[in-house]
Amino acid sequence: MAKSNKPIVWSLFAGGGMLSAFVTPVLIFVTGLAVPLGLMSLDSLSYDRMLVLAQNPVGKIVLFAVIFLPLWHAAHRLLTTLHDVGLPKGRIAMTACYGAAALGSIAAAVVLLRI
Amino acid sequence: MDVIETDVVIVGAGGAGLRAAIAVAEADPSLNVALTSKVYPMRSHTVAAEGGAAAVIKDNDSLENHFNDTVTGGDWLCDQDAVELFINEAPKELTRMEHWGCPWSREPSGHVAVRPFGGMKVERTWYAADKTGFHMLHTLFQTSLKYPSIKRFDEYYATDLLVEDGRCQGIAAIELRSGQMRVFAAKAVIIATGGAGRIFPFTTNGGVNTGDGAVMAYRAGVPLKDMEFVQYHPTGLPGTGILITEGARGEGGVLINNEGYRYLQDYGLGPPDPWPRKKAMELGPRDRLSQAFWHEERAGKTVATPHGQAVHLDLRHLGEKKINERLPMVRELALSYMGVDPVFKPIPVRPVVHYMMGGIHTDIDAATPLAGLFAAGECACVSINGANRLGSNSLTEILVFGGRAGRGAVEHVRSGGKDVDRTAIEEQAGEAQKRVAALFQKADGTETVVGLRKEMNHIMETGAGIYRSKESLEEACKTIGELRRRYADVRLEDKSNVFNTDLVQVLELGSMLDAAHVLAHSALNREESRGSHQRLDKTERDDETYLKHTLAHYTGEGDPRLEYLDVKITKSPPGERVYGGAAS
Amino acid sequence: MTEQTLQVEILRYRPETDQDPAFQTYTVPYRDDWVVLDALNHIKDNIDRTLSYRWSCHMAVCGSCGMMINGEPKLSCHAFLRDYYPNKVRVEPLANFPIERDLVAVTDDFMEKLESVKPYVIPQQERAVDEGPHLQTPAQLNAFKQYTMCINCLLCYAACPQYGLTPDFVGPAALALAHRYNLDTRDAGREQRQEIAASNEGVWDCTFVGECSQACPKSVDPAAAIQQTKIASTIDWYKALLNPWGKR
Amino acid sequence: MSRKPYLRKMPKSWWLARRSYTSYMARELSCVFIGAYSLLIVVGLHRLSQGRDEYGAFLDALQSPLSLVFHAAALVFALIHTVSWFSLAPKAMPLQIGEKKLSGGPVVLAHYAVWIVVSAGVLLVARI
Ligand SMILES: Cc1cc2nc3c(=O)[nH]c(=O)nc-3n(C[C@H](O)[C@H](O)[C@H](O)COP(=O)(O)OP(=O)(O)OC[C@H]3O[C@@H](n4cnc5c(N)ncnc54)[C@H](O)[C@@H]3O)c2cc1C
Ligand code: SF4
Ligand code: F3S
Ligand code: FES
Repeated sequence: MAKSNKPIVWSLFAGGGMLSAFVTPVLIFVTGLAVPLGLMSLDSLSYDRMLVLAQNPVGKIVLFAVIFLPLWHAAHRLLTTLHDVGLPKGRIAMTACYGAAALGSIAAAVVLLRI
Repeated sequence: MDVIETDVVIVGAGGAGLRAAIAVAEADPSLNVALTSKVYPMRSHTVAAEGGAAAVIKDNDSLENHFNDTVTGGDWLCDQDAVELFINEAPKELTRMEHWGCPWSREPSGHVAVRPFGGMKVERTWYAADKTGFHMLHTLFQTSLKYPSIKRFDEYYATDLLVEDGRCQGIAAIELRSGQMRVFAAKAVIIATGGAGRIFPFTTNGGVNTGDGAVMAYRAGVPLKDMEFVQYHPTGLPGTGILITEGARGEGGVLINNEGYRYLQDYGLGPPDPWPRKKAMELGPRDRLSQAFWHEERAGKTVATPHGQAVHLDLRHLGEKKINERLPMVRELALSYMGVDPVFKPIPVRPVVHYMMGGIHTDIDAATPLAGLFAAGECACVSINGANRLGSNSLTEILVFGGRAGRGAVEHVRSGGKDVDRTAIEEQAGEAQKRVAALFQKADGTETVVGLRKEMNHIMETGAGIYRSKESLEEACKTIGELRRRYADVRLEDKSNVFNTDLVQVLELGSMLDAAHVLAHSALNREESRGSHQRLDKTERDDETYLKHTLAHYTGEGDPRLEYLDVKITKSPPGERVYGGAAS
Repeated sequence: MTEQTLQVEILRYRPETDQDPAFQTYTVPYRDDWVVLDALNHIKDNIDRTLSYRWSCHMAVCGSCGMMINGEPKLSCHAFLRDYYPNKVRVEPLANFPIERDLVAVTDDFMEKLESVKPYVIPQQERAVDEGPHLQTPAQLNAFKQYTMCINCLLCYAACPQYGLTPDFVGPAALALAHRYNLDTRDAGREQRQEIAASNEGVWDCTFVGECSQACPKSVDPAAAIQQTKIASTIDWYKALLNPWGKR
Repeated sequence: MSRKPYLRKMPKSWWLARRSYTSYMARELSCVFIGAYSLLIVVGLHRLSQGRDEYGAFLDALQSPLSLVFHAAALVFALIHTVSWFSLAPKAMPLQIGEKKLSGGPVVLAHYAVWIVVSAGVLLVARI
């Protein structure tokens, strides 16, 4: 049997899974619910604050990690889940999932570099 | 009929069969081995052994101790040259198991740990928690996968030995999944089919232990030796017969009657303290313990359970930690099958048929009188077990003599040289096939497997149980004789080919009836009490007449023809078996 | 008092006469200390001799009597009627394996996979018998002991949907046994086992459903073994990446 | 040959057959929300890079009912992910001290402790 290259995606999957387990719930809560519903002040996500964050090199890295790892986590899991619900494990599904994650990651990097 | 050509065919893939296969593969990788078994190897009943395997490894022990414990335990019916060889090879075999990965329990230092077992002067039983047989079997099975020359034929039911020109040249076996009969043509055959406990109603033996291999050899003209000796294990769970290992007593468990009294002190095994103490009380030999139960039951001192009378095995004083650490399986079994947690309540136990000392007559090289036929394991009788097997000797025996059978077969193939007579054995296999086909063609037999089996079970327990007498054995001989005749009318209800377990049970019943027949006749003819063979009408051991092995020969429909063979005594003249205070 | 009874619904399939498997219902006496296997034996002995199934030890150690009982993979000698009574019990052959006949499943696939992971000690150097046993402390033993408890009952394969979906998947028990030998201080064969264990059909087909460990009657926890193998294989991979000239 | 092994096909809806499978599927579906949320952050950053007004519009959009429903669902699935991830964590990290294998409990608890600290930290930072 061929030596597998699965460890690359799997390590991204595992890292992303770990990261999102810790931070995704609270981020969703803050950005998607608490602030929009007014439970927290709109200032939390204000343009100025966010710009400071996104322009700071460490901030860029943090933001990139929070996007990139969960994205790959999601892409890998989606691929297996598609297989679980009956889609054949083929090149197409694989290209779609990992491709989307790659595009998303590149977009994130480009945007972050441009800010 | 399909013919599978091979050099060595092994019938049975339990501990002995697997060890033999590995021995052949190691001795000569160029020889092909066909390993046949009616169940997958890891389902073989070696898997159920709990307590451990004996071999001298510690400094406080000696080969001489092991020799004496074995010979005394066997009530001097063991062949002492065989015992000598056995105890010498035992440590090597268990070490080899260690090298193959067997997860033996360890001392803090990393050395293999040993525990005491009934009838032993010094603790010498290697163990893997309380799943020793399980670990040994899986270690052997997995190790066997490493040898390309071993080819497995799982779920093949062997029916006949093929003998031509005075040589065993193969076997006939049914492939269960297709129902097809196959011929295995081989220069040497090893039988390793295990015990026959299922002829009794209440046994620790699994459903597969029906004595097939021993009876196959018997029908082919090889004598069965010492079949009257049946070991009862003193501690089985009432109802299921599930074994509570002797290890439980080795760790300090005690047996009490309905008055909470450690009754064994009344049967020459005391005094009760200090405890635990080797060769005394609960660590006395199995036959004595089981016999003590019988007397307690007669005296009304046992405890009634829904599944008959029992005594109590009390482990409570060991505490939860020790029980979990050393006897996890005991706790689990008692909890699930009896609803009793031994940490808080004593376990009801009673004697249960456990082991057949007798079997296919072999010499110390595991060779039978029939050229090309070898036998090892519980189906064989070398004899190292004599009239009563010392606990934890048989797991070692399957290795020592399994290995010898394998090497013996290699030797035979190399020196025997003669080719297999294909025409003759195919013809014989054809006969075997016709016998099976006849079962299918018979329109309506009048007897059922279940009915005959029940009657056999019943008469064996009442007629040839822990205590026997002339009358009870005559009754047993008579009834089994009748059952054998009625078996000719047995009905096969399932007439299909694929995985026909009705057919298997019909054939197994045939084996069991023949084994029971030999057992009852051998017991009737041995007019003495020795080890596990206890006669109410002949209560003394009689070395004058019976320091001999029984050899039973097949005569077809008639009763077995019995012969006697002197026991080999080398250095331990028959003496008295002393246990308890007097032993130390 | 009339005897208490229980209905047992069994998936029957006789390849010589049946196109498809179908359920057949039997009524058996109810005893609170009976297991499903006792009920099957009762049926075979007293009602229907043509019923086929495997069993041997009746004490949950030989691993031959695995079946689906009310949809869950269980050892039939360790599934008590009292846990189902008075409801019906539905018995089917182990899921994810072809049916040979009635409750007998074809398990050759597992045997091949087990063999493929080399489940035996591959020593650094052969040790002679005269050298005696290895030293192995209780701590070293306990590091792998749990994975030696596998009775090959295949309940984990019946529980694992990934095995059902991808029959090439090496599967929980075989991978757990590979792990068992990898962790054994006497063994040096990990690299050889990794050829299968770390291949696409090895641990990577597992999506950590975790049902294998739930189903396991011997607490082997194959899911843990697989997870640990994934991590170790990933570390191997990065090591090889960082040191491409190193031993492959 | 009289053999004719019968192959059963796994139905596509297998994950509805047992509760444990269904909760596995819920766990797996969390990835859809986690992935979508990551992409949403990318969009937010893009809006941020475009300027104050564009970013304001993005913040407004977060208040739309559709967005609120999505985030509520996403939060539920993210929590499913967190809980299942933590409960499986000990399998990946076997702990043994001396002879004794430790049970997974402490490992799981440690994860929850870190989680609470991280979440509280994020909330605090967000409030300043
Ligand atoms: C519950 C229990 C606990 C025990 N505990 C201990 C202990 O602690 N210490 C100890 O020393 N001993 C113990 N014993 C005894 C010991 O386990 C057995 O004597 C020994 O394992 C027998 O091994 P074997 O290889 O001869 O036979 P088995 O392991 O029984 O194997 C028999 C093989 O033969 C095959 N077979 C049978 N008939 C046929 C046929 N017709 N065609 C093809 N194949 C066939 C079977 O499939 C099987 O593979 C115990 C026994 C029991 C029952
Ligand atoms: S891992 Fe458990 S469930 Fe799987 S085969 Fe082994 S004992 Fe059975
Ligand atoms: S159920 Fe199957 S998917 Fe993995 S964790 Fe167990 S092998
Ligand atoms: S019969 Fe042996 S495990 Fe159930």
